[in-house]
Amino acid sequence: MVHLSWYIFLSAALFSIGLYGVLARKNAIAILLGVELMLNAANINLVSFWRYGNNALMGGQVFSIIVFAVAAAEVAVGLALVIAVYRSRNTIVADELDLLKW
Amino acid sequence: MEFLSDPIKVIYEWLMLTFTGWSWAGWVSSLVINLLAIVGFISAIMVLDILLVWVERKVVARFQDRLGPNRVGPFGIFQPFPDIIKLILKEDITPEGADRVPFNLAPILSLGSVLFLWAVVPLASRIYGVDLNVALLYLVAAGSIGTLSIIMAGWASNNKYALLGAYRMVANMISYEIPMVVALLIPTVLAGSMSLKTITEAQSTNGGVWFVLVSPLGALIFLIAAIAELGRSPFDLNEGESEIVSGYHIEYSGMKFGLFYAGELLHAFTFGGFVAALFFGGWHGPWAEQYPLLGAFYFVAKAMFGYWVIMWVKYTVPRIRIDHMLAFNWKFLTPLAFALLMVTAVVHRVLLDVPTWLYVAGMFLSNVILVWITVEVLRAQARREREAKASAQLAAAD
Amino acid sequence: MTAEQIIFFLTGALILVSALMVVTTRNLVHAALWLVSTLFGVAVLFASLDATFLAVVQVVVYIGAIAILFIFAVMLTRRNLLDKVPQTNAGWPWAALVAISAFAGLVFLVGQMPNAGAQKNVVFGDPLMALSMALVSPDAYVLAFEVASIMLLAALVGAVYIANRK
Amino acid sequence: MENPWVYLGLFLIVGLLIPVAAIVMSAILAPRKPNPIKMSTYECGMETVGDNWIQFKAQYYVFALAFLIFDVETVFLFPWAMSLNVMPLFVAVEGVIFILILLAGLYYIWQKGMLDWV
Repeated sequence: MVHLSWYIFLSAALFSIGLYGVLARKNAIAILLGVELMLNAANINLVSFWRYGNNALMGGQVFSIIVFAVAAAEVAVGLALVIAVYRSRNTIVADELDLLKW
Repeated sequence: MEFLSDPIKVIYEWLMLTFTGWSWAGWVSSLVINLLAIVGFISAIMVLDILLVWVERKVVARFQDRLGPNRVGPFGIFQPFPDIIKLILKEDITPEGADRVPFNLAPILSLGSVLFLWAVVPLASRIYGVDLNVALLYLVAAGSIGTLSIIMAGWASNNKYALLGAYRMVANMISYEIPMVVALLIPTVLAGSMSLKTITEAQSTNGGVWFVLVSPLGALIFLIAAIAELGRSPFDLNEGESEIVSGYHIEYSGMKFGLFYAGELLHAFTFGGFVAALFFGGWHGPWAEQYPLLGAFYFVAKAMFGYWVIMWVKYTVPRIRIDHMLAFNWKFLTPLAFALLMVTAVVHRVLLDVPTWLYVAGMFLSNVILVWITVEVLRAQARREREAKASAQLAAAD
Repeated sequence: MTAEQIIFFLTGALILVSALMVVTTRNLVHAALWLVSTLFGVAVLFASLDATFLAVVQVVVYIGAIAILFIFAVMLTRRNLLDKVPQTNAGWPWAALVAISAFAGLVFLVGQMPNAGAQKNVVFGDPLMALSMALVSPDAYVLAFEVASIMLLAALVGAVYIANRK
Repeated sequence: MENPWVYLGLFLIVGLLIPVAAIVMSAILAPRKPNPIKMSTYECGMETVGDNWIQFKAQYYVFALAFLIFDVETVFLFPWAMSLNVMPLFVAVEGVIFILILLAGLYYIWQKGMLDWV
């Protein structure tokens, strides 16, 4: 049998990989890719808690659907920002976008 | 006549007896039988696909007042087989600078995404792959893998024209996916289920009628969106030969090109099958309940008719420009599809408990009224534009 | 090992390997394609958890829409990020340290979890129908349903406004 | 089979293996005589200039964005459409409000002229 903790470990590993991507990547689009991995880790958790808990309550699945909508909104606005920045600064390397840095 | 009433069950039980006779474990025999069934089913689809090449060539020849293939076999029906042998024996050229893994993966996913669709299609009352309760969304999901394969092909070829063709095709496919999904929502509302099997059954049992009578506009929107999704004329600007050579598969040769071509033909036939299953009663017909093989025949015949309509449109209508295509989708088809969905949902809910004839009449009438309102809006719009143009001309003349 | 465990390990390996490729590969289009592979693995995981609707929606939304949007964005901004230069910033060892310690902390916390060894319950009724009714029922999540549409509206208006500003 | 997903998984694997088999068969049987001219990128017979980077039209991105939002919307609408038969009329009205809110977004980008291909 597959225990609940296996799913949680998998999602923890996925979350950490996504965190590394967000922190280490230079390119703004690659950072958003890392955020997607982290959101998916959260989704695995929600669905496995639904499945292993009282699965007559649909909260876990409804939550994950809302997470899908949030992910879509985040990607839409995030990539639009990246493109706007690219147009004005001609770069999307996060290290070079330091206009507010002293 | 057990075999005629439920052939799958008879074959399954016979194979099960044979395998357990060889002292295999129950789950192993079940797995092997399912695997055999899948391989057999997909092989049958591929043979059908090969015959579709002949059908397509013969039909286009008739539309263009030609004879078409007529040398190999009676009516040239064996023509596709030499074609395939030629494709297999052709040298496969991978262009310099191509990204090898996506380049080779793209044609596989392209044909695969079409084959996946057949897993959920109910061929007859007791002949179907799997009764998935989210079948309609599964269709959309398989289609999105096809979209991905196109952008992979365009990007990995390292060719400007391929990339340009892929952009156009993807813009086309993702735009028309919205009205297509909304058109898929209409049978969902009417049948209260996303399973293709339940939707097909809802069109005959308990006095149900074909959904094309309940929602003719939905069927029309689905057909238009399906043609656009296929990238067939009039929406074939992804391959506009005169401008961008042949679209995203320009760098593909030999069998890889053959896979794209086979995928496109099979996709057209598959959409014919979906129009049949969603709006024209699927396998339903006289005596189809008792004899599933007859039902499968009805289904293939209806799918073939849908495929013929798609070909008819393809070889009659000229190609449209990309701005017209996108404007037609976003400014006309998408709002219309959403309006139809809202009207269908509310009218369906209100008329849920009335007799069938009243329900059908009410739904049909709501569709007619919606079409009438649309036409009036379009006429008012056209009149406004005409008057604006006339007054501009008058001003210029002064 | 049961078949269920084999499927879990294969899917888990696919997810983690592809996720590692997403964060380490230099070519951004490849990173987006590896993301597709990760998300497909997550969809298989959802199917193995009997969340049929979410498994299909995962493919429709992530592979069909979000991955395409990523690839478009990469192509739009590809000019001065050559694929050959390193794609990590100077502080990447620190990032790796943070990620590993986050993982260690999470593993420790999961170890403390009281029901870590829980077994799957029998699925109650028809989860798909229950989900549909929960999502639109006035006693359940209808507010979230409507607020989601307002959020999507805000995202559409905002994103198009930002992307098209001259 | 009791679990449809097992059948579906097998179907996906076989559905991918058949195109792979076609390519492998072709790779075994077909000749292979590469030369630089044959391998070069096809540009209507002209010499190939530059790499495949072309100016990407930002308009494609706007359509992809609108598609993403409406795609997610339809994901919410499928459960709504399924539950209509068993829920009160109020639920149908909920969905209509949901659609109208998003059509307002479509109207906005239409009025801003972002649906016009320039």
